[in-house]
Amino acid sequence: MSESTHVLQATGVVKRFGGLTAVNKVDFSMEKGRIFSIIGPNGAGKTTFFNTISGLYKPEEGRILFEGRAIQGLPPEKITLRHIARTFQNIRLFGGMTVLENILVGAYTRLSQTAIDTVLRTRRFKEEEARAEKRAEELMAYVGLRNVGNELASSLPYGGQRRVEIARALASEPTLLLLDEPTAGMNPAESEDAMHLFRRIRDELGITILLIEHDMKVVMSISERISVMDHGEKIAEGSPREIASNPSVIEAYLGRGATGGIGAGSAAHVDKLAKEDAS
Amino acid sequence: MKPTLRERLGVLLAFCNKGRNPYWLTGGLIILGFVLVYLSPRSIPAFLLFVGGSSLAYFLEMKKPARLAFAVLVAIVLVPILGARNIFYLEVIFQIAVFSALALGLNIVVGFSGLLNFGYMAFYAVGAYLWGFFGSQQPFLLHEIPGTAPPGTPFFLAPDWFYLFIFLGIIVAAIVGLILGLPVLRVRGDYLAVITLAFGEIVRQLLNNLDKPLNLTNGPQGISPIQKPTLTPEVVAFFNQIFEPLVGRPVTANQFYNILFYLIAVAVVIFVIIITFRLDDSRIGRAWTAIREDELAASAMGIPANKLKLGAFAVGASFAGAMGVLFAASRTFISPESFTFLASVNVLTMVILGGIGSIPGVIVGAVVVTILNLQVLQSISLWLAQLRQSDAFIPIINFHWKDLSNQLDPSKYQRLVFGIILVLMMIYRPAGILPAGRRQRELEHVDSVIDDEVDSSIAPGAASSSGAVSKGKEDDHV
Amino acid sequence: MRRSILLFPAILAVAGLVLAGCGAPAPKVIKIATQSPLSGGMSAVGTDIKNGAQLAIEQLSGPLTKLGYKVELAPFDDQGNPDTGVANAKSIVADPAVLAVVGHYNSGVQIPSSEEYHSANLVNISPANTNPKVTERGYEEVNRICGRDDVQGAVGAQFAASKGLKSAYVLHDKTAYGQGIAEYFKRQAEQLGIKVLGFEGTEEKANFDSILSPILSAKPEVIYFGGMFDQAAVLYKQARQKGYLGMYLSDDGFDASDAAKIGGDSLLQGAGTYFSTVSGPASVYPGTAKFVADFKAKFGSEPQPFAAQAFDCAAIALKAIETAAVAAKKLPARADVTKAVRALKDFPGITGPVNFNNKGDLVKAKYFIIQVSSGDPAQWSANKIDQTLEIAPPQ
Amino acid sequence: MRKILASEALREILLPLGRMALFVVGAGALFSAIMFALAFLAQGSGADKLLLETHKMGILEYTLGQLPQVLIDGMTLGFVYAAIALGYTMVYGVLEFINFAHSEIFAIGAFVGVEFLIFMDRLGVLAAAGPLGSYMYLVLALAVAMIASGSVAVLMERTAYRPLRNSPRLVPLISAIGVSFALQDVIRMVESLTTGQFYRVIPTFGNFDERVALFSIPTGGAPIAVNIQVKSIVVIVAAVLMLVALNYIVNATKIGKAIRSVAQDRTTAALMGIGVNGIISFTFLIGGALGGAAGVLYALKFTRIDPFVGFMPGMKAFTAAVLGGIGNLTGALLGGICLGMLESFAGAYLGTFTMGRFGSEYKDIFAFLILIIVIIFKPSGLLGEQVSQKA
Repeated sequence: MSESTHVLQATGVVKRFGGLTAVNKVDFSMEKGRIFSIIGPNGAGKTTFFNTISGLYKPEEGRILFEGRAIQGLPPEKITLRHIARTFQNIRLFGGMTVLENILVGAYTRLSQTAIDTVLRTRRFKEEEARAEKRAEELMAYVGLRNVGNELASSLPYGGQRRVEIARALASEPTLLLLDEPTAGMNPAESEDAMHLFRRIRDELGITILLIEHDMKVVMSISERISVMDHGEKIAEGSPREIASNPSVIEAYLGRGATGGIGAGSAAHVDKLAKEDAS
Repeated sequence: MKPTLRERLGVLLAFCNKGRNPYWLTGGLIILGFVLVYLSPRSIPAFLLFVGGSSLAYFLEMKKPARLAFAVLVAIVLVPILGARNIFYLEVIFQIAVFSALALGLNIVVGFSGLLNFGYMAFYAVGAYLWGFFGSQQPFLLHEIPGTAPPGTPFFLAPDWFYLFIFLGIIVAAIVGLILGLPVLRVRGDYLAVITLAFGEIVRQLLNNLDKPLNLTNGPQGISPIQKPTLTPEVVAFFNQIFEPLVGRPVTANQFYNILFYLIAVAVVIFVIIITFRLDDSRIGRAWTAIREDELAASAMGIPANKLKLGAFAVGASFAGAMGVLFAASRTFISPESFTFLASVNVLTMVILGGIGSIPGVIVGAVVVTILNLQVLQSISLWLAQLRQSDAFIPIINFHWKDLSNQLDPSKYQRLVFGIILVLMMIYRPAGILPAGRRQRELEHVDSVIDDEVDSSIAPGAASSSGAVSKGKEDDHV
Repeated sequence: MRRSILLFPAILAVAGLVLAGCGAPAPKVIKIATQSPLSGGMSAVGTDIKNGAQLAIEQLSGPLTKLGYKVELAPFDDQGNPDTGVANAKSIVADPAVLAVVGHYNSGVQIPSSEEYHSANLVNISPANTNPKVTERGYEEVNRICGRDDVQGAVGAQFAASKGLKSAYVLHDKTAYGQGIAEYFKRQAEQLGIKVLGFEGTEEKANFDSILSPILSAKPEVIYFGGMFDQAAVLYKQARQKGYLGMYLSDDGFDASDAAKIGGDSLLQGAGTYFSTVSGPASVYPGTAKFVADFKAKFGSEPQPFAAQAFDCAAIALKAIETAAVAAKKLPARADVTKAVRALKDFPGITGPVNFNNKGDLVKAKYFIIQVSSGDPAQWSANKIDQTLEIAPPQ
Repeated sequence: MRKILASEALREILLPLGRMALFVVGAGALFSAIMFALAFLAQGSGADKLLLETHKMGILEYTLGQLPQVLIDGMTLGFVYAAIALGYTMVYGVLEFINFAHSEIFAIGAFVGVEFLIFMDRLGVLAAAGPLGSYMYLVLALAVAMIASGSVAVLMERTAYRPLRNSPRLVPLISAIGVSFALQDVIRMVESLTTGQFYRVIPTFGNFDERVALFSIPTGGAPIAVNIQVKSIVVIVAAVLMLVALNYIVNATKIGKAIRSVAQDRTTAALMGIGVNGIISFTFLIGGALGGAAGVLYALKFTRIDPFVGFMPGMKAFTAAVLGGIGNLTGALLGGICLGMLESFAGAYLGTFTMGRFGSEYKDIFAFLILIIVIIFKPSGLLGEQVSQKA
């Protein structure tokens, strides 16, 4: 396992809130170009782990390596500079800004204009703004948004806002994209579209995707590898098929009366995935 | 069904914007207002007509060069002429310019980045005291009794250093803004408001107290005289050569100072407006707005929130610093009384009334509040005073005006008026008279790479204008 | 956006309608403007400056009415704020009917505003601006009938020395007025051999506990307060309640019956309470008693400090306008009025005879040291004169 | 069962009393100790020599001599601040909103109470009242002021804050500042319409101005007498009673429970069948009434009030609330006492220790610096939980 294939490696990550250990000694590594999912019951520490990776939280212990360099404890803006982008579980768009502006904000780290360029409106500034705008429009088109560039982000319907969030994340030119429950609240057709989009992002843009997901259908059909968390600990990792048949995973879910059935209900997916694995 | 008022106004507006109408209307009103003010230099309705006509250049739809031409005509030619005839108007417009710059600066902090600042006048004070100290005899009076100067004390600097000090004012105020900003970064929302209020009070009290052990500020006595930039007789003569026939009499050097300060103030304001517009429409401005909307999401997008907040504080402060220098020179006297909490709230009222985050809105706010304060309230009071001295009475209830209590003069209730404005604006129109709109861009409509994906549900919904004030999300942690 | 476009002109239109009533003045109207803070924390004194002038115009404009002029008061609110003061000054200057300005309470407003009067040759008579700088600029237009800080402070110190006091604690209200007087009191007192045990300013209006502790332990023979009665009387009362029995001494800001209302009998206890003033008590200037009575009848309250001075300012203005009008046989020019003010000889004001020197100060101001002799506000005018000092301002 | 309830209630009364005593003693001891340390260090300095010359005593002796009076003054002021701070803290606890206009509620209370007493004075009953009667009138004045301030606070919430409850957080804050400004002028208008003056002086009555001599300290110079004014005692006792009563209401009654649950989570409380609007109104009523009572006590202690009287005590009380941990009732008490002590110490000693270079005029600056430092470094205050700061 060389570093080039392991884009993200976490070892012994611990995050505590007061007396509560939200993430407990999680080891984790993912290969480049994969779609990787983290699942687990509510309160398992998934989002906390995500926030630790993206710099919103500082881990108390452990190391997180991204492309071979330690990123744990860096502030979020530094992490974005390293080409990691994320979306949020409860969409956090800048509602008072237009869709286009939202995406331009996403491109913040990729613009090099200075305050002086801005005030003097240098040629460099104008060219860069034009480029950024064009790129933003391309991204809008890429995620399937049309004619909404000048709309306020908050005026879009839910599905549209999810797409803007993804476009905004893509604008920062990530190599790793963290998606926090990207299909939450979507109907099956919308989820299907979203999954299609994620695959394209991976296949066409070569971006590694790490996602937290509750919808087992989505998880099982899109992920190439799944990690399961419970009580802040990683309890299992493996291919979808392995996870589906892992007894401790089933216990973690069923023991708590989990929502989506993981065993029987998604057997069809597992079969499908097994075929994909083989191919 | 009768058309509603709004529909009628809409029709009127449509008419105003039809064809060449905007040009005729604007030009006509400006000229009409100008002539009326020229003929009757003290008539306030005429003056308001002139101001209203000038503002049409902004509000109606017309080509950019035409707008600019109108603006230049009004600012450089018409106002100085009217001002030379009635210096009161020049003063009103001078103050509008000063307060516009202050309000624009505060708007960067409050409107763009959503950081409430109640101590904004402190930065104005920094600029004013900077020139007040160096542009007077004060450096030689460090050991004198406050308010006294031995006869023959020289001035510390030559008067024309003033121009350099405008720039120094920018820099020093920006540094003070950074100093305040640094600790304040850890605080948000209403705590920030209270901290800045405390900071403003500290600065005012320091200015008031620093007459000992070393007499730096003269304390409550204030610093005076402060020098104005020099004015050569040639300049005055030149102005008179051109404008004397229009003004109707030669302008003295003292009166010309009013025009000079007006022009400097207008220059500074234009400079400030350009900078503000350009900052707003750049990655910095977008980042400020993003921080205002959702700081956490902004930093997840790679925006260094602290740096940008500091920047907002510094830029906002720098405008106030420049205007402070100008203020000190134009008044030749400064004292801590000018930099109270009330003054800070005054500027905040302009920002909120006009439209928080909206550049034209903030200027409108400065215009409305200044005119309200200097002209409207005062005039009503004067009018009541006139009535009180007459034998007039209201017939039906047989109320003699001279019985009207002095205590009911509207000019006495500036705070009441401002207070009510603030409350009503917050309840009915939190976004202000001219709410901030987002910039609409010409989009090229890149063809979607995959057409089948676009579902109809993504069509734009009803655009709801959102309150421009920072919308803190209650759920702090993702 | 659309609605807002219409809102702004609408506001302007409404404002315009409201103001349509105040057009150009009728001919032959003479206006005397007042400028003082009518709103905010200083409006108590500011309003009475206006009221004093109003009373004078109502009572004394007879000669001008006979000449065919109508005299009006144009009261402006300077809000104690130089910005507003200067804007008003420009508005006043722009109104040709205004021939004199009575005013300003704050020297901080008077100094920048009078630059405007100066450039328009418009006479300004100040009832209350005691800052030396007001007249030190040597403007022909600027006059004052109140004392100067540097004189009044010194008067207080001389009085203290004449009573054989050896130590003093000096306080002031951190305004230009109070601090100025206190500084000069301190300087003069030290020259006269009085030990100044402390010198402090305070903006506090109610709670003097913490300031009083060091004062009481220093045991000064006199506490001098430079400032207004509404602070001084509260301080004095609290000090007595804490057991201080020395003398109180203050300036003409203390000359208000409300001082007795606040201080009550505590002003009489111990070594008593004294204040210096240029405005003589009723026993010396009978006009004062009549003024107080008229004022109360008209405005329903006791005049605040400087109301009587404002009355005199307006009276001087009226007299000067009359002189100039008679001389010119028409509506006089501002410059004529300005000269006429300085030319007045021994004008009988209710606060004493008025003669201006070439700077605009009173040639010789008579200072009275008055002892508070009753804790009853109604008896304020019966206060005794302890000393009378006549002092010319420094040249 | 009943017995347990009674002891529970007793606990809710005794516990805050104990806390108050602890805070007063603790803060007093701390500040005294710091002062002594400074005085010890300053021995032999210029200030020391100056004191020997003017007061005939050294700086250590001087500090000691001043101390009891400074402590008493600080404590009185501290309780006044605490009573005002409670209004801020209660509203903040429930709505997470700084009721900027609370300082005007305070001023309204002061004016209503004083006007009531002036009216009684004019009727002549005040002068005729015996010692007991004068206390009765004071209690009546307090009651009238509390009703007036409480009602205005409720009205204010209804008109200016409730419509904004779901707006971004800065919106109600700005509205509160507007209310504050408007109320200042309304008070001024009402007061000046009747007499032309807008400040009022509390009539002299009863034995409140008398001093109770406690003891005197023999020093090298003349002995320093330590007194406490009757009205200081009245202020402290009244403030303590109010604080205990409030503590009891919030912690031991049903409505108190409702207030606490609304403070915890408004939505859940509503789901539990608690009338949230009613509770919020009640909070404003209580906070306003306390502010009004504090206004009367302030007027009694410091005699003179004007419409702008609320600003500084309001700012200080807010500082006290933040210092103690805003939203926390005990914290407001602690903050008030600390701030009162600090101000008293700074006012009394600063001038002496710096030989007049910096005087008591810096005490407000001190208070504001404390506010800034606390907000920056410990925004949750001395006793607050780690939840308070939200954007």
